[in-house]
Amino acid sequence: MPPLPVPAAVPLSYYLILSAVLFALGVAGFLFRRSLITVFMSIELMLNAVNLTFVAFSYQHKQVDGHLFTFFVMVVAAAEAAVGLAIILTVYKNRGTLAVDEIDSLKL
Amino acid sequence: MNPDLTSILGNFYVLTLIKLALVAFVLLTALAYLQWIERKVIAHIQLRVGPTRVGPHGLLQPLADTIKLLTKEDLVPAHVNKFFYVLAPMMAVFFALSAIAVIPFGPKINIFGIETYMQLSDLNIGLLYLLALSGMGVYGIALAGWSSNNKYSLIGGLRSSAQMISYELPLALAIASPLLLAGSLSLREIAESQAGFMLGFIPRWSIFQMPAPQILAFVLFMIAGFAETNRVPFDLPEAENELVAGFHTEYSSMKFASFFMAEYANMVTLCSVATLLFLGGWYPLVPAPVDGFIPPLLLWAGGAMLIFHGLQPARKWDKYTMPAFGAVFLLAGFAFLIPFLQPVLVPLFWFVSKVGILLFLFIWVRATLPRFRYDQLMRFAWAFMFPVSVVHLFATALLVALLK
Amino acid sequence: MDAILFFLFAAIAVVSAINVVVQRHPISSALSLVGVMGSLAVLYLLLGAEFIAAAQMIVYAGAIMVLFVFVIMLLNTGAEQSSRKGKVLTIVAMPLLVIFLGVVSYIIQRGFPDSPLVKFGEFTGGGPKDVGMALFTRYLLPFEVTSVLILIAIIGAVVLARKEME
Amino acid sequence: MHHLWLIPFFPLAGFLVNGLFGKRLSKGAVGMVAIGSVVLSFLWALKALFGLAPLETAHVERYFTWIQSGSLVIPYELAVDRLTAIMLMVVTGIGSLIHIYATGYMHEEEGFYRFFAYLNLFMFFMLTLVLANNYLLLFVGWEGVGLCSYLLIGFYFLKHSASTAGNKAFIVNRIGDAGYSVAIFLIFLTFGTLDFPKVMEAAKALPVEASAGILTAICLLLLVGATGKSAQVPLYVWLPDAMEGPTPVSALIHAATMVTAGVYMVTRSAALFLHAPIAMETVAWIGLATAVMAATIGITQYDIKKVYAYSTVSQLGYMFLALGVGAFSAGIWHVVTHAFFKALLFLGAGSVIHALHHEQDMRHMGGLRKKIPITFAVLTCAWLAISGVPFTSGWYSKEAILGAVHHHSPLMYWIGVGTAAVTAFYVSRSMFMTFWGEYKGHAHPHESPPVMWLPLAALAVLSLAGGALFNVPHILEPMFPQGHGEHDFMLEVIGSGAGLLGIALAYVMYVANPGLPASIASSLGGVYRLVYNKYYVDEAYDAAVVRPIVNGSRTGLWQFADVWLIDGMVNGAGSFARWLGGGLRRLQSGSIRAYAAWVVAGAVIFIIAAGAIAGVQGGLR
Repeated sequence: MPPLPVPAAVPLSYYLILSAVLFALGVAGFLFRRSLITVFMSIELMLNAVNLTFVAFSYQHKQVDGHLFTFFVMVVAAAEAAVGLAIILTVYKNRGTLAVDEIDSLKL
Repeated sequence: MNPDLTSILGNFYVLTLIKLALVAFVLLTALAYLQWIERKVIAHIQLRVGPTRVGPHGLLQPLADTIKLLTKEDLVPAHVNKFFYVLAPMMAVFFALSAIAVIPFGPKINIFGIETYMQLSDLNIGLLYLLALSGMGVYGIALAGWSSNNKYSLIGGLRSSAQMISYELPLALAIASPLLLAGSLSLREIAESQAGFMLGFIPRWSIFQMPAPQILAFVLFMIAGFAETNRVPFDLPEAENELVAGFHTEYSSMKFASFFMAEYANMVTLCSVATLLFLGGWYPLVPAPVDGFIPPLLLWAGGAMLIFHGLQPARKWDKYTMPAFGAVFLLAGFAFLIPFLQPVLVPLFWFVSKVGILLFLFIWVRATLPRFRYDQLMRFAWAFMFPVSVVHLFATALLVALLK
Repeated sequence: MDAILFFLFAAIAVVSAINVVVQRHPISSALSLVGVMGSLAVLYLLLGAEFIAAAQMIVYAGAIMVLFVFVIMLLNTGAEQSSRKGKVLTIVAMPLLVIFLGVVSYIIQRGFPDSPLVKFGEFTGGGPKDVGMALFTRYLLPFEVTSVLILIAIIGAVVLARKEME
Repeated sequence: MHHLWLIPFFPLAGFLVNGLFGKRLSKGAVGMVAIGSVVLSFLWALKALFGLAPLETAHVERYFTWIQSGSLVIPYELAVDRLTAIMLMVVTGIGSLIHIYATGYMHEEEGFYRFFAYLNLFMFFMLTLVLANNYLLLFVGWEGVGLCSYLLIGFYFLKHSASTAGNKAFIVNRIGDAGYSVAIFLIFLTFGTLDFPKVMEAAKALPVEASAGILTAICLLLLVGATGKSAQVPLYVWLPDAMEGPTPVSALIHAATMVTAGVYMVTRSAALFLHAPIAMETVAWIGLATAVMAATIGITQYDIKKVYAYSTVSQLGYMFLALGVGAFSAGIWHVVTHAFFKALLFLGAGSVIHALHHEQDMRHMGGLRKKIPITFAVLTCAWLAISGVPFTSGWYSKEAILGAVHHHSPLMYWIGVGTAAVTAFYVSRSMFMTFWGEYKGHAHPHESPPVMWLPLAALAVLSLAGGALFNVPHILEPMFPQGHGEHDFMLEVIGSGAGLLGIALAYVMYVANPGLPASIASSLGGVYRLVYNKYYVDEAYDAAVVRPIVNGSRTGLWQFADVWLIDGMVNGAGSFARWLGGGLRRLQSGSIRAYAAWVVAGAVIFIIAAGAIAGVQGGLR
């Protein structure tokens, strides 16, 4: 086979940087989006980014522990999704909107 | 054989591509003919004859249908969300066909000096892969329903996603019990764990295997499987009398066909998984010397019957077509006696016949059972299927832990 | 091969993630997020995390995101409208995020100057068996605690979502 | 095992029953429970003692480790030796009699069940005190009896004087307790243990301290505790006021048992005191001063219970005198006999008061000899005993003390003899004022019911014969050998003569010539007023201690420390928080995105800081 123009393998730090990029995008989504449900999805995106670092470190240390943390994050995310979506449904039922800047009665 | 050719064919990528082409061709053809078989079987159950016009006994009907669907005008309604409207059938068919990649059809074989498995890819986590794909399959239907921008479609899509999420739980739990017996997630290893016979004549299939026969799990799996594939009696998402055609109301031509392809591919996958998990995969029903003679005997019997019918033609063409098919059957029967084909064909025969019986069950149920009401469907999932499968899993785990 | 796969799926992940942020319609964001998760699952496979990859697809993409799509479809709120406040926030926060990214990348580069090359198949301790062994021995208590957490979440969701009893 | 724990357990159970359910029980049931628990305790103690006889060495029962902290290990241990045995008999025996008496005396009172619950609780703590095998468990009992004393003095808590008397007793006792607790610390520091046997063993190994040393310090501090509990100079002032409590309480707690706890404790620590002569001398002088002071005050009082209260103080002084001169067994003998006759005096006085419908002033009594003959008869026994008429119980113990004192110091002996005469005089005075002459009151006296006079009769027998029956020094011979056992006949004649002289003088002044006391009082003038007003001790304390504390608290603590400093700080904190919150609440916009933006900003700052540090370290590397 002819040699490829890209290296055969990438260092682990690339995975970490990818994770940072995804995390930053999650933060951006959280900050810039108005729809509560999208904000919630941005949180999931951040969680996914963190999971990637766990798995990457697990690879570096050749231990399975990182996978377990990821597993637990998934479980928590599932629980969070169940409750969070139920809350979103209730909020929408009571207020008729999902725009975060209109749901601001928790002040003063 | 030329050693160069062997080495080229033995290359992982080349070999996989060949297998892929073979499987894809067989599978797609099988899907098309499954439709024909379904129509024929239902027709006969309902005392009709089904398609007869295109080809002898309507045998070319699938081809005609395919041509019709491909050449029909591809209508896209104005009010749909175009991107997702196009994406949805693609997703459905993509995930349905991807599933076949991990299904093994037979044991390790040796053709022309090349050793390979009769399987596209043997994953350690084959079953999890299948579960993941079945979970992803929801998107196709849900998106189709939503992007059509039509209330019937939307309700169909919602119903289907709720139904599939609900029945995925008992499905996964029913899968888990035979896993405890096999101790692996690889479909090939699961099938191999069921080789052999108990007491010399009872096959060690999961549904018979001591210490925990999985008959109940098999029943649960099949019920959940009916719901997962949106088949009668769980075909609420496409209940004609309530929702027109459900999530694919707005689809036509090849996009419409894609959903059907996905449905039949899912059925095939499901029956294959059921076979592999519970019915011993490609392992025969009877012990060693007898198992090789059953397929040719059956084929010869079929061929003889066809020739017999050809001699007493009921219709005009029967006196030509029937003996022709009879001859094919007789020849196929002889193929099983060729030594170097035997190790390939005999397991394949057992696998295909088991899958075929299960597929027939699907069609049979469709022809005979009425449809559930939606609330009954959900209650059935959560109040019956789920607890029963949990209890069954516990019982199996207990038996395995105590007796194995 | 590993590098090609990494760059391919990293690109898909980043593009999908950007899509999550910029798409107006929640369902587009949700589908993009599924894309991110799918490509992450492939990256997990590259890192030898077979079980986590499957779980990522089953739990995240196959269950959680279906739930999101389900809720989005149920509410059918339509595309969101932008607001002036949101624009201000974008202008303020965007440079912050860029700085954040730059610094983090710098730290990662400085902190892992000789990080190992990722080769598929080099680490095989992430199969279902390994994860299961660790889960039911060393991590048994957290595992049981998460089951309690899920129970609580179920009850919470039921209480929140049920119809008001008159 | 003789299950010593049962002895204090029975009263505790009685307390729990009466305290928790007493309100719903009938008075008869409450009385039965109270008496029953104490009698059971008495019987069990008797059984244990018979089982343990002859009890040459201490019998210790260890139940569990109570406190364990570093090298401090304190077990829950109960122990019985001969000293404890005597105290046990006195406490449970007299306790039983007084409980029986109290059911009659308190029959008409409000809070009948409460009274007996407290009384049972007192029994529990007193028995714990007596049975304890270490200083800390003794302290538990010590504090517990103090608490019960407080509760019972203030039993009529609606009466202002009663509740203030309770407070006074409690506060004054605190001073003594402070001394006692410091003593415990010092003991632990010095010996590394608080168990009596180990401490005594270790103390015996130390040399006798000619000048003040650590043992002297410990003993003096123990003495401070004892002066509080046993009402010695200068902390005796609470006991006369404690007479606000019901009379059975005065008899049981403030005459027979609790106040002797100090004597018991000092005796228990005898080994320490014997190695600290300075402390011993101090004990003797304090006892003597108390005896004299209280006896002289007793002459002038008119309230019958006050007279006996000062008498108690005076007699306790006698006991301390005995301890101070090293006659521990004589002191304990006096504890026993005093318990008999003083309990009888109080109960008899209670009977009189009961008969006269709560009249306590002797000037409104008189001529009761015929009206309440049984009470008169039993009180006469007590009178003879306390006056030291030969062969009564008081005579034995008093002669034993005076003999030992004479051996120690003739000066102390003569003061003691004088005090004995004064004692006989004022008791006789109270008897003559009450039972002789004309009845000056308005009520219609009536004899007490048998449930009251039967215990009195029992005590009367003990008062007369108790000294001869229970030869305490002989019983305690193994613990406190009597170095100078010879009876000096001359001393006995002088002692007995002093008592008879006092009685005769009283007869002359209050029966034969009733006008004489007033003229003597007026001729003495200032001195009489001084004594009548109890040497103005309460007033002096008030001016020297109470007032400065009250004023200091008012101005210093209340107006400065509390109002200005603490309130200022609290209010300042409050208004500062309000000011800060007023500013910060602008951040609380309710917008989730704003919050998130703050979090992100914080994270970015943090990351930049981390990056800077990493950069610096990387640069250094």
